[in-house]
Amino acid sequence: MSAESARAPRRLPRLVVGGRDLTVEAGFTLLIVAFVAVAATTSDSFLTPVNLTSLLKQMVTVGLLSLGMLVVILTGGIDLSVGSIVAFAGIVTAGLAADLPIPVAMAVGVASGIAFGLVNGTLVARFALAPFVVTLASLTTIRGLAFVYSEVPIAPADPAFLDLGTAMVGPVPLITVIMLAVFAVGGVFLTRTPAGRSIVAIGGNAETVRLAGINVRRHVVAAYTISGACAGLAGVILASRVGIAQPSVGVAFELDAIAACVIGGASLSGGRGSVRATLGGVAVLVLINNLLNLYGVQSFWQQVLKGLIIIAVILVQRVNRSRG
Amino acid sequence: MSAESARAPRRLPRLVVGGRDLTVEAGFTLLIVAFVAVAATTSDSFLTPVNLTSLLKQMVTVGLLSLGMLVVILTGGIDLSVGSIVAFAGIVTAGLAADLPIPVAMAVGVASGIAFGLVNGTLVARFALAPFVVTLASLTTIRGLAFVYSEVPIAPADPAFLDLGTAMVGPVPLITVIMLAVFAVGGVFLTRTPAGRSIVAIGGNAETVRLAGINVRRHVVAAYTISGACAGLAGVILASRVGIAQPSVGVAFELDAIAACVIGGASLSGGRGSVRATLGGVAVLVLINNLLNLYGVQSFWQQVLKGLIIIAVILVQRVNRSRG
Amino acid sequence: MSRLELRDVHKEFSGVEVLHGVGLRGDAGDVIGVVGANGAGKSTLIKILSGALPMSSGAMWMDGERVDPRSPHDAHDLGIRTVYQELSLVPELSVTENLLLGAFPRRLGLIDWKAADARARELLVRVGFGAIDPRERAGRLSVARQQMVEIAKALISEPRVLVLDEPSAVLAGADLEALFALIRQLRERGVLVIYVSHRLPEVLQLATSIVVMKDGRVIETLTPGDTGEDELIGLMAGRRLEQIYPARRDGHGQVLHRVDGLTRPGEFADIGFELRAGEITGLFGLVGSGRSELARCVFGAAPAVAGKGAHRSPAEAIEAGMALVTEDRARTGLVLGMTVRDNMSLTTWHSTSRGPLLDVARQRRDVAAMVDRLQIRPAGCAPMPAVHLSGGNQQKVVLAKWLLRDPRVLLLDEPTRGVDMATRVEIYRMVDELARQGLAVLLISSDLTEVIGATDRVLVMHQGRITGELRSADTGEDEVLALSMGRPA
Amino acid sequence: DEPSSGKTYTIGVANFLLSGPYFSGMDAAITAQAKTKSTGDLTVKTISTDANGDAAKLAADVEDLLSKNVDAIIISGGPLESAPAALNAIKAAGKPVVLVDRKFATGEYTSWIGPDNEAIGKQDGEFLATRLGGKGKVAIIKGGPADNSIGLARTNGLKSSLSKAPGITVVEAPGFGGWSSDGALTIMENLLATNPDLSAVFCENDAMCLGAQRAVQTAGKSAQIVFAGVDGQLEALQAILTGGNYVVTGLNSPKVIGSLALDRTVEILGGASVEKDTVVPSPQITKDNAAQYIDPK
Ligand SMILES: Nc1ncnc2c1ncn2[C@@H]1O[C@H](COP(=O)(O)OP(=O)(O)OP(=O)(O)O)[C@@H](O)[C@H]1O
Ligand SMILES: Nc1ncnc2c1ncn2[C@@H]1O[C@H](COP(=O)(O)OP(=O)(O)OP(=O)(O)O)[C@@H](O)[C@H]1O
Ligand SMILES: [Mg+2]
Ligand SMILES: [Mg+2]
Repeated sequence: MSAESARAPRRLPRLVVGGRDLTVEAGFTLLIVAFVAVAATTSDSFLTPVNLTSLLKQMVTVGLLSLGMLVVILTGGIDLSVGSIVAFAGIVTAGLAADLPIPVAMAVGVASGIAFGLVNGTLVARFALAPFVVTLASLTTIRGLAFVYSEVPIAPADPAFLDLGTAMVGPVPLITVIMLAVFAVGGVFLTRTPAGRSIVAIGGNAETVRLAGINVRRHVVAAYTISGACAGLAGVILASRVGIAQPSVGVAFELDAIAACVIGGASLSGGRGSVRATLGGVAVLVLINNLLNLYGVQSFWQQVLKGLIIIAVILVQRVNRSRG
Repeated sequence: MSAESARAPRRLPRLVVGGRDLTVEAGFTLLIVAFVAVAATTSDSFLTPVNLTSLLKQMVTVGLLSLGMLVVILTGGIDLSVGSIVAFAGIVTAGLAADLPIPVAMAVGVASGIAFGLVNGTLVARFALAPFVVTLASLTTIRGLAFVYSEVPIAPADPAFLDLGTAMVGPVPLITVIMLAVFAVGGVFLTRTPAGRSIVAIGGNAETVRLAGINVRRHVVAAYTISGACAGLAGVILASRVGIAQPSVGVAFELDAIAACVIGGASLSGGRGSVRATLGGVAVLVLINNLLNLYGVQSFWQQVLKGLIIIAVILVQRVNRSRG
Repeated sequence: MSRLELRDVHKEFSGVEVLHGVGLRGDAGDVIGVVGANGAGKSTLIKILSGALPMSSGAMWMDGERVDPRSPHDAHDLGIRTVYQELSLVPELSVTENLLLGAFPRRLGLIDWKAADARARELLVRVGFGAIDPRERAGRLSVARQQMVEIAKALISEPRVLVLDEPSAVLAGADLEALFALIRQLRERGVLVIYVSHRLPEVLQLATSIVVMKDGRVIETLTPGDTGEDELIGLMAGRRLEQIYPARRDGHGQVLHRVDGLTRPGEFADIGFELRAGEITGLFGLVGSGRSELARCVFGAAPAVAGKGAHRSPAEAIEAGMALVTEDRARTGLVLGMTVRDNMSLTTWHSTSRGPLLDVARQRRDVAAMVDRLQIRPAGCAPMPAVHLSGGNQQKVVLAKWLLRDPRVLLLDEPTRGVDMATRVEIYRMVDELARQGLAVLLISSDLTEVIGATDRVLVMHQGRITGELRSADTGEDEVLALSMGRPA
Repeated sequence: DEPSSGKTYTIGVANFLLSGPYFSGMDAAITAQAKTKSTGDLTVKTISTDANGDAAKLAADVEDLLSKNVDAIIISGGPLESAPAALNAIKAAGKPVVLVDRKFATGEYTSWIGPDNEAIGKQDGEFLATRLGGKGKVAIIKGGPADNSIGLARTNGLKSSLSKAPGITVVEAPGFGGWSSDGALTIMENLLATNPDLSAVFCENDAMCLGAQRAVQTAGKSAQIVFAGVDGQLEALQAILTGGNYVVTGLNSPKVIGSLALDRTVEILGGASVEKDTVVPSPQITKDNAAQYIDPK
């Protein structure tokens, strides 16, 4: 970040519509359109219903995690524990599904995410601990708890457990609809509610916000709780989609979520980030994976290329952003 | 972080010796002494030469990575790619050891780390990209390259390959001596050289440093290069110590390295961090693992406890720090 | 052959031109005063000549040679040193390091800290700021002290051109005198000094020529002997200002806030005063006398240890109708990355929302009205990030944020710092109007004239204690200054 | 320090990585077998360590066990290919070492007990070739970096038997399933897009097959595609038993291997001369015999 501020500003045209600066969003739209155009013309399999449906599904987990992560990142924090929460929520849901009605079991799964988020947030806000270490520690602890709950994967016998993950709303998977709804709510929350604006402002300058009489701690706790809730929901959805919950799932999920936010222009020092652009970041990440697979790039080279493409994408995005 | 600044400052006594504020360092010494005292009195195996030697060895990898990480963190950046560099440097060294003299192969391993660091630094500084995403991308790419170099682990036939990892300097393993030497040099670099001070200052306020006529970019590049070099060295040492280099080694090593820095009081927004306290952070992390093993805590409960202990440690450290 | 000459400098940001062909020239030993309303382009011009910003077009000469400083480093090599308007020390580092960054004395390749501290101390003494401990962390110094360090930093090696952007805004008393003495010394040694300030008497006293800027152009170049404050203000504002300070108010109403025995060891002790409806109370003191801490404490932003009259939290203070305009707008007044609109409505988000949602329409209306009422420039600034506003306009945004809360007790800590004369008059008029509507106002200021002129009553602090209370109408600058130095009036 | 007249063996169990049902099952089986073995005047104790995936720590754990003066060491090397430093230390201490599951590529050991991964792959391949009637398209989902050589062995085995059926084509999924159900689910979804005409899928372990099976079911192609896995994970056995499209797996039981390894170690300590390498048979599990492998828990 440091070096960013050290650059002289560039002067490039910006896209401003109705007083809103949409340059970054427009850049994303272009980028994604370009991706899709290339994919559609070079691969027969890309524009098939099967592939499009699976793309929509693949966005769900990383999408939900990214939205929660964005809220935390906006406060200037970070939540590394989301992958472990995915595992815990999933395994608990699958475990309880044997004894409880499935919706109740799922609610408990999401609630466990909320509880972990609350703990993370409290440690960060009330005890003023560094978010990176707090959530790194809870990453470890929650992963351990998932294994303590069940060392082995759990596959609920009731086929209704799969419903959430397989249902369709017209041509769109239900879970994708859920994710988009969460993004819509998240967008309204961050741009149109006092709490959401406060969270953004806290990341910009917490002291100014505190002096404006806003309870900084409570908002920070709320941010981590939202992230925990999103991770819990992602865990429940993932377990339902796969039909089996593993305590080992979700390792390094947090990195993809953070990457989606940053590709979407969020600043890790807080105060800057957009819900729409984050969704764009999620789409870009999922598209990269999809394309590498469609082209049949061999696995290790996939990793090599994935890294290089991400760099290329953020280079393109930076040009957009620096038109400031 | 945000919430940290929102707290009213506390005024607690500080330990100042010869104009230097040693409160944090003293807190660490106390913490480590407490750990050791508890361990020595409750476990017969702790104070055995074998255990102490292996403790000293276990500090080496995370220690080297932490020092490099600290330099990067001081600039306000982060280096997630160190674990992948460990893998790449190790596998290349082991691969080349078949054809080249072992010291030359090892030098090439370290040099590969330097090269990756240079690329990371250039992308961050010259193209003003977010360090998190740049190094996340290079984490992926470098890991892929390690596998492209060799899909399977390589164990050099020449037993001299193990020498570096097994040699002793009196009662202390050579690799520990190397690590301590690197810390000593790092300490002098950061506190006593213009380049080191510039790196610290850049993390505090890059614009000011730029306005002071200092080449910010060059120093940022240097910081990532140092981190790459440390990771390369760690990879070579690890391969020699284990006798075999795996392309899959080092996953999540970056998290431990960052944790060591932050436990040592470094601020992820840059400008604040101490070499000695980072060494303390490394010692704490290694001690936690060692103790949980000595007490025979079951492995998943180990994870649960490890996270909780880390939180406890940073709570204690925060009390120290907030005496500001 | 002049020491420095700029010709036809243009500068645009994001396609908007803010400098429209500015020229500037000065000889060795000159002190060029640069004055102009907020947003006139003074800081932008200065950043260009010190290499911090590239010009869009134009040319620059030094001692007859064409130069083109593309970075601060280039400018340093040319002997141009600059003290910027916004404080920019590295808070984590010591004063010594901040001063010598990039020029440490070395022994065997390593920094020689002993020599460095000695050199820093010597430098501070030489420039008249010997009271500052070079080993202190810069972030722990008061704003005024930090400003002094900034000035010292520019003098680490003898410059050919020294640029000072509002150096005096946070200085008072002896510190100000030290600065003036320094500038005179530099002049005698043949340094060209460019001095940007809103404090016109200072400019008139120091400058050998005065450049008046308006809307990105130089509209006049004057000689101090031939002009006066009124003329300058008239040129800057484009109109005559009848009267700087409003008439005093009388018939003060009930006590709206009472402080009694308030103490925080090390900062201030046994503070007692009353703020009454319709009255403006001034609070004067020298750097570090504890005024800012006192105000923060009353507002609940920092804890008190003993005494009555301090709120427990800012939220409680605001609920009780109190507002605090802090002295450091960048660090505690604004969220710089957010829009002007967001910044202004920060205090009213929660109170004006409709259901769970913000009342965006009302927010837009309120903000537009405030931009209009306080004449914030540029007029279309509402969707701009606050960081893009000039310093004075940023200050107005902070003020607007609190006015939108309709406070009853207004604490103003250096509210006119960096604000141009016309706007100051505007602020005085507004504060006066607010007082007449029944508000109680505490005006903390380091500007002696202002603290007497704009208030009804002046409290004077010295080393954390109130050493005197004077009726503004019956007192003079000497008396206030004496009390602030711990001498009986 | 044992007062009884009998013998006591203390056996160190050095685990490379415990988090994973296969490896924790192995460790549990060894410990359980030690209890069973302790009868009359023989006491067998075990001390387990977990290197948590850190090869260097495995070496340290082994040194630690040696310092506790264990009589022998069992190494559950997991995805590790070799551990020269650990083996050197054991050799220097003159203690026997038994490897389970993973036969290290280098270094000296006393005995190894584990599966023949290539044979399991072959077995699956033969079954699929028959099942598909010698024609069709078979996809392979690989686990990935963390345990690449085991996967390679399984895949190579599969390919070697499929290559004998000229009507069968093989596609390797380009990405890795990461040995997990969720990872393989995504890989399978992508495969379905590029290869809609698949007739079978082989996964390098059962966990991945379970995820892939889910993707195929969701896509409505369960009737078209059959699955072959490796391991004998409970859920896979249950799926095979139902007679659906999960048709075969090869047993790779940590329980069997673990208890055999403990037995072997005790034999070695008793002075017996033993076979150096023992391949534990991996029976093919299909609908017909799945019931007998489902553990009544
Ligand atoms: N980075 C930027 N991007 C866009 N506009 C800018 C930027 N920096 C300055 N401006 C605009 O340029 C104009 C001149 O600003 P400048 O800071 O030079 O004024 P100034 O004369 O120093 O005012 P003040 O007395 O308030 O400090 C203002 O309209 C300001 O909003
Ligand atoms: N962050 C800080 N840490 C430590 N001491 C501080 C800090 N800020 C201010 N002080 C000290 O507290 C005392 C009171 O400072 P305060 O800022 O309240 O004074 P002031 O009269 O408002 O002066 P100024 O003109 O500098 O604002 C001074 O001695 C000052 O040096
Ligand atoms: Mg200015
Ligand atoms: Mg003050």
